[in-house]
Amino acid sequence: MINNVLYKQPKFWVLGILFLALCAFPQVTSGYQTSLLAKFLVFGIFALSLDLIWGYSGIVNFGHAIFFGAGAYAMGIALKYLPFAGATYFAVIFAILVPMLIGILLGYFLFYGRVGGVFFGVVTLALTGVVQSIIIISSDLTGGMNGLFDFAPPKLGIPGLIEFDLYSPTVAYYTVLAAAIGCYLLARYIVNSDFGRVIQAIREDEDRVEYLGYNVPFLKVVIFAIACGMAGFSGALYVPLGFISPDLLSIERSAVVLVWVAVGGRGTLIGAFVGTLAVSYMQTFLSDQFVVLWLLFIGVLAILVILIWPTGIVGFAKRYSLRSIFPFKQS
Amino acid sequence: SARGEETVKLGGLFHMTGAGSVWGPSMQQCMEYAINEINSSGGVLGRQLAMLAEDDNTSPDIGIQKSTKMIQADGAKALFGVVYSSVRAAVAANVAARFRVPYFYPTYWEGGTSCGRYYVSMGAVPNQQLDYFIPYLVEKFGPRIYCVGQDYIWPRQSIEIVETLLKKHGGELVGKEFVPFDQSDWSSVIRRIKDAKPDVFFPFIGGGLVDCIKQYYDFGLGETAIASTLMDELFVPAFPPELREGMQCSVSYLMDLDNPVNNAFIAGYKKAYGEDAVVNNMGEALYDSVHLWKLATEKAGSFDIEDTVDALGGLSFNAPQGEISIQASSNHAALHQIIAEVRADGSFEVIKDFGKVEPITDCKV
Amino acid sequence: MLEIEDLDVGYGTTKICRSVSLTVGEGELICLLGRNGVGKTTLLRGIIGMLPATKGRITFNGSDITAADDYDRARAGIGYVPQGRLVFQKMTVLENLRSGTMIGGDRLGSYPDEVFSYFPVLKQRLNQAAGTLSGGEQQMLALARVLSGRPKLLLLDEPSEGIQPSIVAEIAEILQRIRRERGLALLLVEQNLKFARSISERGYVIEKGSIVAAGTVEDLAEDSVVREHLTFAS
Amino acid sequence: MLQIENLHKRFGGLTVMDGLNINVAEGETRCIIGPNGTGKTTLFNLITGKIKPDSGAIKIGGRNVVSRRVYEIARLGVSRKFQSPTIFGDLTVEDNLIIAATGRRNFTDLILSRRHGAESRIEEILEKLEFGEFRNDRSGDLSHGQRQWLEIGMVLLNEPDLILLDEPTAGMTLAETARTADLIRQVLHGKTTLVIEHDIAFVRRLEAPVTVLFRGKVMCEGSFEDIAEDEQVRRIYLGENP
Amino acid sequence: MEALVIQTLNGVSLASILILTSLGLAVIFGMLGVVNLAHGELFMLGAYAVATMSKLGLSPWWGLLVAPIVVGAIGMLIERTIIRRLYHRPIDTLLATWGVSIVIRQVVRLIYGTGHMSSTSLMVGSTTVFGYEYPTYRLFVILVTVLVVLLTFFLYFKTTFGLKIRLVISNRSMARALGINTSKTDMWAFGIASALGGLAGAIMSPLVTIDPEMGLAFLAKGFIVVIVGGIGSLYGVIAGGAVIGGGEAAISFLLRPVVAQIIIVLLAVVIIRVRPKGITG
Ligand SMILES: Nc1ncnc2c1ncn2[C@@H]1O[C@H](COP(=O)(O)OP(=O)(O)OP(=O)(O)O)[C@@H](O)[C@H]1O
Ligand SMILES: Nc1ncnc2c1ncn2[C@@H]1O[C@H](COP(=O)(O)OP(=O)(O)OP(=O)(O)O)[C@@H](O)[C@H]1O
Ligand SMILES: [Mg+2]
Ligand SMILES: [Mg+2]
Repeated sequence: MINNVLYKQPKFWVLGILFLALCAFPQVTSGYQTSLLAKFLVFGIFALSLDLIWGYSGIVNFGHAIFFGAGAYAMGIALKYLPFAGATYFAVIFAILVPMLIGILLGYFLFYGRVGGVFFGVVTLALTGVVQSIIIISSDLTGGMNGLFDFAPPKLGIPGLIEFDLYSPTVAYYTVLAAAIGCYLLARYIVNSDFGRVIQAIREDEDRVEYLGYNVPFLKVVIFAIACGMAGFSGALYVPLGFISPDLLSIERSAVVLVWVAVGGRGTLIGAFVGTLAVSYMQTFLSDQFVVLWLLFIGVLAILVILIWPTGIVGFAKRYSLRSIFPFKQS
Repeated sequence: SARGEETVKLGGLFHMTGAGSVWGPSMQQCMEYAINEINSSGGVLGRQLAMLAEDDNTSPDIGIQKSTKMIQADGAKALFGVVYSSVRAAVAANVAARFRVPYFYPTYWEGGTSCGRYYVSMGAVPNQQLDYFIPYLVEKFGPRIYCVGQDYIWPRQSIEIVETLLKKHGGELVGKEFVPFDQSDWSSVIRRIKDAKPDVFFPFIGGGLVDCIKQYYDFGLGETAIASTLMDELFVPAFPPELREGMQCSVSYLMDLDNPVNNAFIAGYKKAYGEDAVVNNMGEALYDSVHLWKLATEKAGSFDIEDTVDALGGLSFNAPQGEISIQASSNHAALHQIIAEVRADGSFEVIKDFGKVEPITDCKV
Repeated sequence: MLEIEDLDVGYGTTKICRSVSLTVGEGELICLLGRNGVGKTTLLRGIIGMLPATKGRITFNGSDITAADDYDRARAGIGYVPQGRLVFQKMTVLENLRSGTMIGGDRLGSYPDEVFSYFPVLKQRLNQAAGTLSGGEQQMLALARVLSGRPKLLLLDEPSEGIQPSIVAEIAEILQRIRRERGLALLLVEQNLKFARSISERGYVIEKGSIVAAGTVEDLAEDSVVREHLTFAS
Repeated sequence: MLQIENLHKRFGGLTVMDGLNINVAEGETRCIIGPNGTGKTTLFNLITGKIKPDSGAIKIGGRNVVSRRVYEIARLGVSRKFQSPTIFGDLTVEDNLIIAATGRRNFTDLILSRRHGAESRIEEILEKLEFGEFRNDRSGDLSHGQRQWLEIGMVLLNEPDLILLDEPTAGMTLAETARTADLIRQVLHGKTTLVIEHDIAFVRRLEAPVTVLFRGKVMCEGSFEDIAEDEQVRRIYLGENP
Repeated sequence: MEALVIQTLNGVSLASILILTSLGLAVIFGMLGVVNLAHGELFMLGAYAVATMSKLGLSPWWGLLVAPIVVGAIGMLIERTIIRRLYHRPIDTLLATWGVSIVIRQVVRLIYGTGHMSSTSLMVGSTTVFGYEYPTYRLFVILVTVLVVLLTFFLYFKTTFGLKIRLVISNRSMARALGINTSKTDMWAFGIASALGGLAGAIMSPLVTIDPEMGLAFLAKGFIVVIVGGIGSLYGVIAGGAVIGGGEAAISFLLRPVVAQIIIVLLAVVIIRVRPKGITG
């Protein structure tokens, strides 16, 4: 029976091998490579959260980095001010709730006010600057321009019994890997649910959806809050792998996450990871090779990919019948 | 080759792209120049140095990634570079302290954060820039000073020190004001300066300085003297000649310094990178940093990083700016304070070199 | 005036119309009949050039326009009233009327006043955004828009849709009149058989993308396909 | 079921509703005709809450809905088909139907995909509309007439108590128009329905009472035959030989 | 009294700077539906044109002429090669123009180096307005803004070219079916909007830092202006510039500037919430 499934569904083989390869990665590479991949997987979760709103609900967010940054800051601040054992868990919850709350506030304000489309995007773009300014001037809490670094190191496990320091690349890597798979499955469940279906209908014509009896602003706030929470979660995971500074909320970061999703393929979920990994490794490779020119190449590449692969890598793969590899919904 | 295996690697992290890219290229050249100089005079403990250079895109994230790579994958023995404070803080905390590798930061800053055993501050902290500068300004132009800074820690601390010094020297801070980073229209700010009728306008503005000064002149404030701790060889070309002429600067190094060490340094540097090549105080600090690392390593007698770090405290070096030394208690450099005036052609006229000034900082190694 | 030989049109890789051949003579009023989804709209889009022909030839006034751009076809004198009207929603009625003046010409001019003699209601709405017009008014505007130009051939896709019965009859008269005055030729897609009959003499029946019958409208009305789908079978 | 009382609405200088009064009984099918631009679609916009009247009341099941939001009115059981077909072009035919069928459920049902037996109703509609072969097609690729049918299917699945159809047969062949009329008569039998239509054959076939709107008021009401005889209606609407 | 007059002039001058710098953005964004993240770089190129003139020893006034022409031509080139393929994919234009902005910045760095550029002042001194001294150049900027706005209005609302552009934006394929050569109008529309960006950069060059990164700051502000004013309407740009510029001048007179800036953006959000289509929408 199982054999039969495996035989008929090459997808399972490919996914299984991919999973094993990911599990084995830290064992066969250096700490640097491990933390690099962990960081990129964190970015993948961040991109996934954007795909949920951008790819599926048509909410254009040019300031998604706000939520990533808010998550990271919430994590850092919580670790700094909650000095007891097991604080990491609270910090992570905090890092999910704070961006979610910002998302709900913003969503309540704008979606209930019927602000949508590019308007919404540009408002979030403008807010990026505001949140950055707020962080910089509240330097007592956030460390201001210098960034936030004097907090207790995040630890997982059972306090007192067995603890894992997230600053260890391997621990961070497996944590992030599990989180990435969990977030992917959650997102997949959401978009495949009836809620996900309605969200996609809202993307196309929100007025029409309303005539069918759906409270459109509410549903938009819900999906937006979920995405913001997920972005915040990725921000929290980023803390042991990177550095908390106002740079996390830059417009560049908001732009680059759009690029990751677009390159991977909008509205495919898995494309968020594919795009993030592809672009990030490409960037790492190019900037190692060409210290000065790499950014120019990235610009050219971004243009070419968008012109040549309008549906992203996953869309392209779909067309060339690599269907079995990518577990996207067949429509 | 056998020789290649013996090289000792030093990592340079530069803002080659992004907001800080004004500084990256000249810093990279300075570090490269220092390494070449050391190599051609026999290297360190008989081994040649090799330079690693990476671009951080002026971002802490990439800064961490690249410096981790230089240390973990390439085996760099020390890190050098960076201007932006967020990148500095990131590299100091997440790379230097974590992987126990010395990191030399070449730029003026407020001091106090980032400190630690592996962090070597080679730039001036506020007291080094201001101790002699403020009395000089009061005496030369008058007691009334107006300060404007961007709204973050370095300007805030600097302006605080200005205020204290003014009190001590019979001056008066007639106004202070903090502005956002992306302030692009300065008309309101300038109006308030004008109303306060200061003798000296003293901005602590990084990115927006050029806009501010351009508009300052436009509003007819050209008569009031401008004092700055930021003005250097890289900044000066941004101003039209009529605006830069007469600006008062406090720095620890200038290309136009006339002493044998500097003359040799500049001559060699221009020979290597062309007549138009520019060094500013950060570049010189980076050059000094590499030499200090060499001295520490030689003093330690081995390439063991801990020994090198131990050897750093109290070392001194005869730098292009004059003799400098590392304060053992803080790993901060004692630097010269030089006051200069900008000429219309963009060169600096050195007015006074106050010699080595010890840094005052909370940092403890 | 218009000759179509062996034409294939479709969307991307899906072919909808296959080997269509038809002609519209000078001043002739031709109708195209067929049930829903058989490719009538697709064919008109192929003729105006919104969709590329993958095979075959389109000749207009003696010149081959198969490869011509859609805007050049319009400038050569083909006017198109699409199904679903497609007026310029956010622009005023006046601007919509002006937008048709490049048809059969080469510059954007002002519309001729005679369009108001066809549809007087538009005159009171000149500065209203076209998107806020009622459905029927938009349909009239779409017709008035092409009539502002100097089309030699009109492609009409279900022009009676959403228009009240009395005006449908008027439109038939207007089209007849313009044909008499200016020798306008017409290719009409229509479900309303009565309307089709009242203006056209000759027609084609299209089924699954191919022409299956041709002849006078009266004959076609007897055709089995037409009988089955375009009349009330009880 | 639906009472419209003394409804007024102006757009700038244009009076579209001028004291309109209409009463539709529970289970009744009512046909609304009237010249182009006389305010029929506007009436639907008012009932569904898309626009608010200047004055007057709209009562559905006795409740005045004038101040309610669009989705709240939809949740009261008002379902609408638009004048030009409005479907979700990027979704499949089936997804369109599912969304319509589940519009009035609460959020928990939505996220848990609990459909409460909507599947069988969807199958039923797919069969009735003969859409089985298209069920997994992108609905945006359907032809005009097919989209009209799909939207009618969506309206039917929305569990409506009051159905508003704006020109449901526009662009359909006569045979399909007839089938649509039959479909409405069968499936909607016993449901309160308002139909706007210019297709006289369809109106006749519907065998429902007809209200003629003119300049924001009811001009006359009656069976189709009565209306067709009315001199004034012929003059302003039907033309000389309908 | 003096404070009032000067502060009002400051408000007007700031508003006109904002209007001038966001006009081209508004045309591309509001009218062509393209979110042009490279607009800041077009602005930067305009400023570099003036600096290049100074460097060549020519009068910087030539820069004011050269900038719109060169930048307009570059805009047309971008349209022909990239934007043209993306009109039906508005979000992708955002990503592609992000790529373009990187490319322009890096190419400028390669050609001019990473450092700051200097430019000569175009005008110095001040003029007496209502009895008070005000910088002549700022008055010149106000004047130029008024002229450019009028010209743009005339172009878009009074000429057949403007009508064509608006038809194309409204419904591309239908406009073609009515005989309008959309590729030509697109190219010119994008070119003219780019030229506006270049001109704004040239005009602003004596007042701002000239370096490869200078466009970024103006881009974000420009978008806020366009949004607050209302997309797709040129009146909107004026209204948006007036509200944001006047508001910033007024509030920063009273409050800590950083707080003023935060308040301004939050205010913009409130305005958008209350008037989702912008002030003029
Ligand atoms: N954009 C599109 N992409 C792919 N297929 C399409 C597209 N538009 C229409 N089709 C398909 O082409 C076929 C013909 O459509 P067309 O609109 O030409 O029919 P029609 O004869 O005009 O029908 P109707 O009378 O309903 O308007 C239909 O089966 C439809 O599904
Ligand atoms: N938002 C609006 N602003 C201005 N006028 C409007 C607006 N909406 C509708 N109108 C006008 O109100 C009138 C009534 O329009 P409505 O769409 O209700 O007509 P209708 O009876 O449905 O006509 P049709 O049979 O042609 O669809 C029309 O003249 C229309 O131009
Ligand atoms: Mg059709
Ligand atoms: Mg209507």
